[in-house]
Amino acid sequence: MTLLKVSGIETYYGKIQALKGVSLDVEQGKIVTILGANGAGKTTTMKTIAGLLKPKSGTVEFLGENITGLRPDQLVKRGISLVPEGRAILSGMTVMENLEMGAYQRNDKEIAKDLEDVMQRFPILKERKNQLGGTLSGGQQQMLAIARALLSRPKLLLLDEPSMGLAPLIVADIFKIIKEIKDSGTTVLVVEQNARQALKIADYGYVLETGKVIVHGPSHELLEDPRIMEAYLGKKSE
Amino acid sequence: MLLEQIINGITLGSIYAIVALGFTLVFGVLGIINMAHGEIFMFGAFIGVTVTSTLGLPIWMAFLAAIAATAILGYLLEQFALRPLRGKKGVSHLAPLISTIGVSIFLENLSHHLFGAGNHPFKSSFAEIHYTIGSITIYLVQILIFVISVILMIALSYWLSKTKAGKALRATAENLETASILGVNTKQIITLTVIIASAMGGIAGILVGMAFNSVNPQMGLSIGLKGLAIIILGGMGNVKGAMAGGLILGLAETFIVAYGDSGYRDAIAFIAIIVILLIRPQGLFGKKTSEGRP
Amino acid sequence: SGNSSEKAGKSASKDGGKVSAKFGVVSYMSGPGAAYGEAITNGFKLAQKEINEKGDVHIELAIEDSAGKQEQAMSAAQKLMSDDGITAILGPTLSTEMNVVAPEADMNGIPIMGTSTTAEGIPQIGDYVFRNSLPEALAIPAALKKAVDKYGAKKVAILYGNDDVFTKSGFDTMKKAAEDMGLDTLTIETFQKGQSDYNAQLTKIKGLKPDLILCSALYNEGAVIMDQARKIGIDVPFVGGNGFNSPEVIKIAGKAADGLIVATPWFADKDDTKVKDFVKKYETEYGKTPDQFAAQAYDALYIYANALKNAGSTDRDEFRDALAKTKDFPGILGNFSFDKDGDVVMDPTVLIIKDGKFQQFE
Amino acid sequence: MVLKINNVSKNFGGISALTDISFSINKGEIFGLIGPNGAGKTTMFNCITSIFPPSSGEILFLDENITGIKPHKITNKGICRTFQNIRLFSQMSVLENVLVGGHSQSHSGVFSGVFRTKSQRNEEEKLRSTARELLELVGLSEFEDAVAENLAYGQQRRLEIARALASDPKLLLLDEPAAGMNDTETADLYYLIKKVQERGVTTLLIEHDMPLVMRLCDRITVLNFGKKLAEGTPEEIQNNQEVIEAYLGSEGDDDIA
Amino acid sequence: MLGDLINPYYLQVGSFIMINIILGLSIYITLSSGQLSLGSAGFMGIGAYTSALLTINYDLPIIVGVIAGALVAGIIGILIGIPSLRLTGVYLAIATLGFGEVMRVFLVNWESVTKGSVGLSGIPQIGRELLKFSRDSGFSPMSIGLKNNQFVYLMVLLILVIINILLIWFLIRQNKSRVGRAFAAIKMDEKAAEAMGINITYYKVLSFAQGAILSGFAGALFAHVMGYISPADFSYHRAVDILIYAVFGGSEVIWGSIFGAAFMTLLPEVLRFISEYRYLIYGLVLVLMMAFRPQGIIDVPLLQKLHLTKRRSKHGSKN
Ligand SMILES: Nc1ncnc2c1ncn2[C@@H]1O[C@H](COP(=O)(O)OP(=O)(O)OP(=O)(O)O)[C@@H](O)[C@H]1O
Ligand SMILES: Nc1ncnc2c1ncn2[C@@H]1O[C@H](COP(=O)(O)OP(=O)(O)OP(=O)(O)O)[C@@H](O)[C@H]1O
Ligand SMILES: [Mg+2]
Ligand SMILES: [Mg+2]
Repeated sequence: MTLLKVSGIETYYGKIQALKGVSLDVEQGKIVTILGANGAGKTTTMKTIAGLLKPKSGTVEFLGENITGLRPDQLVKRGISLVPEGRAILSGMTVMENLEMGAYQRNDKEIAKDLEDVMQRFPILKERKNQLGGTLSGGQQQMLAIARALLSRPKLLLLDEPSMGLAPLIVADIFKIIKEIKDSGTTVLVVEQNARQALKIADYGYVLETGKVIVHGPSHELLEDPRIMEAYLGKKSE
Repeated sequence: MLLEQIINGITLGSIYAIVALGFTLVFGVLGIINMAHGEIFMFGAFIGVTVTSTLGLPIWMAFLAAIAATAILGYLLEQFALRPLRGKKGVSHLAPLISTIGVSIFLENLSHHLFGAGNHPFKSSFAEIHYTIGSITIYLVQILIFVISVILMIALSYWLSKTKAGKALRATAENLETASILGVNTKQIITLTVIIASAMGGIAGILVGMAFNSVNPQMGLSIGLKGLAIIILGGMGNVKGAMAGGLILGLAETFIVAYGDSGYRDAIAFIAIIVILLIRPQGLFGKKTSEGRP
Repeated sequence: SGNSSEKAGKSASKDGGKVSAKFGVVSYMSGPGAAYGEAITNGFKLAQKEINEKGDVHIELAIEDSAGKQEQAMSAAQKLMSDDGITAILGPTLSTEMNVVAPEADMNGIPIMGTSTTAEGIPQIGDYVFRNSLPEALAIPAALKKAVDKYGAKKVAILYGNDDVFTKSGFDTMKKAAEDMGLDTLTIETFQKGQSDYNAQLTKIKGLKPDLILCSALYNEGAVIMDQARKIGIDVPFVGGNGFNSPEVIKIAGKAADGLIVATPWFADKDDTKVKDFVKKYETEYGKTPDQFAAQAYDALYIYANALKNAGSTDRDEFRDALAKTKDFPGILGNFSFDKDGDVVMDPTVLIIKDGKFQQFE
Repeated sequence: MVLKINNVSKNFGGISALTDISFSINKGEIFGLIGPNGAGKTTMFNCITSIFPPSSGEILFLDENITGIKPHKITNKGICRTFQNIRLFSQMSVLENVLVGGHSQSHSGVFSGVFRTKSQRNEEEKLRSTARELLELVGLSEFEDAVAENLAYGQQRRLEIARALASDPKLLLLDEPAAGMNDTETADLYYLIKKVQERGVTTLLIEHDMPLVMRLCDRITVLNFGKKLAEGTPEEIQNNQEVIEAYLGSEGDDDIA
Repeated sequence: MLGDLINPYYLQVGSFIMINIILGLSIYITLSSGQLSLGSAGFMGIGAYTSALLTINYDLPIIVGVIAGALVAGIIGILIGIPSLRLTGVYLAIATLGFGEVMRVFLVNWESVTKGSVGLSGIPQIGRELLKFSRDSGFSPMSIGLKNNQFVYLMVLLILVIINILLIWFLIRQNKSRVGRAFAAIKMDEKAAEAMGINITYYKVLSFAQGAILSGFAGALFAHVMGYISPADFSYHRAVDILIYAVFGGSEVIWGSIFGAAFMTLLPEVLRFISEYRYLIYGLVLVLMMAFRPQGIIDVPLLQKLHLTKRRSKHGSKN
């Protein structure tokens, strides 16, 4: 089943067109990755899906419902959660409060358990739960951002460069976690610079260039496509 | 005399504190100094006068009417003077300052046209209730003012630090976009905050009208300026700070009159903030900003 | 001193011996003190209507707002002065504004008369500068003297607004008068514009137990001060200046206003047909009891009209000379004359508020 | 010896971000500072550039004690940095950013600036030509007039490097310059840092991109929980069991080539 | 005849515009290093009183008084500026507003020198002094067909226009120089500026003091144009008016403050015909303008459209 269907979205920053008709499908229960060079429009795509930007044309459908132009908080309610580029930690609030804000729209009884779970996953957060978010190190903030998004129990998790600024060990961890998230039933759309790693865990991939999808396909195909390896993934080893 | 002066100081200080709480709330959530807050407060006072003196209705009706009217004003303020500026690219932080100044000028002149210039007496039998102990006269209104200010302070600080809505408000204050992707309906939160702050201004307006028996279109300015001084004194966006700052200022003003030179009464607020800020730039209760995380 | 080589008022017409002139008015009509400007322009308009109906002379008024600010008053006056059709100016409202405008008018040879400017030294600015408002230097000592005589007061406390020219110069006069009379001044307290809480000052004064309180305040603040004073149990009489004299005091302070003593040229309940007539007309026209600002403005325009008739011309210099000669002009304020500077010569009446009414203080 | 860190510690309230760290950097070296997230790397940069002073210990630059002096003085002495979370002058043009970087290399004041004295014009001319040369070096020549905040992420990072170089530093501090770059761009970055080295600039590099670090650095210090874990050449570090456990992860992961 | 064309009213308003432009510039220059100071009214008062007292009590020429006024304001600006460095944003704004209020209260209370709220009158007026001077040297305005007040205000306006041109030239040049870049860098990111070797203490105090000097200078000119000053001239309202000049006109560019000062001085004059309602409308205008053009009337794109500024490509990467 298609969980998310993006059709021909065009998004502008003022007069500058950043997306020139991007279409993509995300199947339920899959990991889909978006690749592309700096400035290709990956972040813009994510923000448009999450409701932070409004496309000039094109539609975004979620579970068959047209959600184009809805506010971010309305999308959270429907089950879409974004980990934005640059983390967006609430720096004046404690780690715990940041996490609680992740569960803002929930009213169920399992919040406490989920809190415990994510802190299990990222022990440093537990250790620092009363520290102000803004004083965490870069990588710690990245973990907090992911943990916070998970707390909304999303159907679709949007991750914009989750491995940025993380230590190698943690990067490997993050990809493991993304897989686990998928296995627990959450669909994931992930933007990554770390293309090879991303394609390895993803089911499907899209490659963006200057605001357009130029190639897409199952990730194992993309991994083997020499052109793509060359142009977007860098040479394997120099 | 000393006791009487202390009562005077606490009354004045509690009023300042309530006004400052309104400032703090809006500043806390929007990072905006709402320069129209004083005028909203003035409007509340005028509604009180109209309901009690002109229409001759009981005092509780005046409170309800003033709260309703100032809440509506707060809504309109948000809708027309703040919302259009939000989220626009390249909007300097000065724009809301100016647009709220615009609102304050507008409201001051409007109330002048609606209610007339000059002082309006606040005629309410409630304001006359007083107790005499020896040579000291204490009015029920004075006690009421103090109690209300304490209640508001406690309620607000609980609301902000413990409730979900309060946390959402702080998240919104910090970063609108982040709050929204966490599921906070930021528009609603902001509107709500401005409305609550304004209604608090309305309450303060009535209390001042009763306590001092004087309501005029200009009263917003001087109390507004004091309110500003207090939120700086107590620490921006800090509820307890606003309360403490208000009381300190009220007592300081009273004592400079009682034992010093009343000519400097208006300056004392600002001399105090200048001194405090030099010693503690973040205000008395403000948190020190984190040691730079570049 | 003025430049007499400039001939103004050429454009004004003389139809059939009847002089028709245009006077400029600068008044405080928006902002905090707009109430004063309102009363003043009401007074002018009422007088204008009557004068034109009577038909000896015809008067047009060009009214400009000053918002109580010097620059605006100056711009307004400049606008009026550069209109050659304007013979003379009335206003501005505040002494601060007059201090800026008067030298300019004097230099341009345009007669100007204040109707509410009571500070020291204004008519002395130049030959073309006049006023018909009773200066505090006349009013306050008169009121104080009567009060002291009546109550045998020895100790007084003074309370005044120190950030306003009007109340400050009133205070200077008060202090001097108290010294001249050998009174013991217990304390001098100040308040500032926009203040609504006077309890701290009043509590202090209460503790000193004065026989009289001298209060230089505008009626708006003054009324609130009296109200708060009575509330904390101060029951001694108040002596106020010119600005304190208004029926609004009773409206605002109610019972608390009892015991206010002021000297004024204006007494609304005076047993005088002209006064009664004026009060009635004013009340029907504007729905308010006139205060002294309205009365002074009303008289001022009559004085101008009289001078215009005597000058028989709209020439600014001729008008000035005629104006300066005004003597024993019977207005609602009493018999009015200018001294050599263009200042008021007149005896004030002393009033006291009793049972919620202004009454003559014997 | 360009930089010598002697027993530096830094505490934030109860958290000790750095504990008794010492290392030193030789002239012309590219020196790596690596370690897990929160190990204290950025904190070390902040101490060196005096964003805040260390709680104890001292920092010597060219044998001079620079501990705790004003940040701008540090730059004037020849240390300049980039920021982990990009901090460009976002409203300025690309060229202007680099010109500001050259602040410490110029001296004109209010009056020479207003009256455009000869020396001021010469100085300005020189600043501009240096700035253009640096933009050329980092490959941003064509964006000279673009507003900095409109650059893509990777370009912004390179602009930060050009801006820092404009102060003609003897020691350049780079905080995760490759973050957010793809492999191709990272490769470009490699050559850029090498070119900087050829100009005689010593570099202290924080980076999580291990292939880059291992290829670039002459020597590496590893921090963990604010303590020094190891120091050595890239080979030594790669084979250090403690470092592998704390930071690098197991060999089996073929993505760390 | 020349005289018929020159209306002193317009000249007068023109002179106020010129003085207000200087005040607008004083905010602009402090803002250009990222500091929002509302102390302009206070510094203006210092300049005005210094110059007025010197010229009244010591018979100094106006020009000496004006320069002294500007300098004293500048010195106090430095004294206030240094401790204020620790404050940012609204804290600074309110503390400086407070400074202005304290100044005013001080002027009210220091009666022996300032005459308190009664104010100083009899301050030598630039135009009238010039008139005296030209008469003494045998020149009569009538000979070129001007009435006295026309001559006086024409002279005042001319002098002010020349002063303004010089000031604007100075500030534009400064903006384009190393100092201007340092201001801009501090405004955008203080920490990064410091890391680039900019002595932020020096430059912030410099721009604060420049603002104070300009305000003091404007205040001194104001005193000698009005001939009378009182503490009420330098109150909160003045501080707000000055802030409005800069923000309404556009605080990012120098032309913004200039335009704002001119427009905001003219607005109440133009609205004279609706006298009682004009401040109501003034308030509305502020709200509406901020809603539609929050960056102020004049901004960089507008200047580019008018070809007053070098066009820069809006966009970094090539799409
Ligand atoms: N706020 C903005 N204003 C103007 N242009 C922008 C803005 N944000 C992004 N752009 C432009 O839109 C295009 C797409 O940017 P986007 O951030 O989506 O790229 P990206 O693929 O996420 O790149 P990166 O890998 O660097 O994060 C780029 O050309 C960028 O310069
Ligand atoms: N101002 C501060 N207040 C409290 N703790 C702080 C502060 N700054 C840093 N820390 C803590 O100090 C530790 C070191 O942080 P630092 O930023 O130096 O890490 P880092 O090595 O740069 O990590 P990363 O690779 O994730 O950027 C972290 O645990 C962080 O939470
Ligand atoms: Mg991106
Ligand atoms: Mg770091």
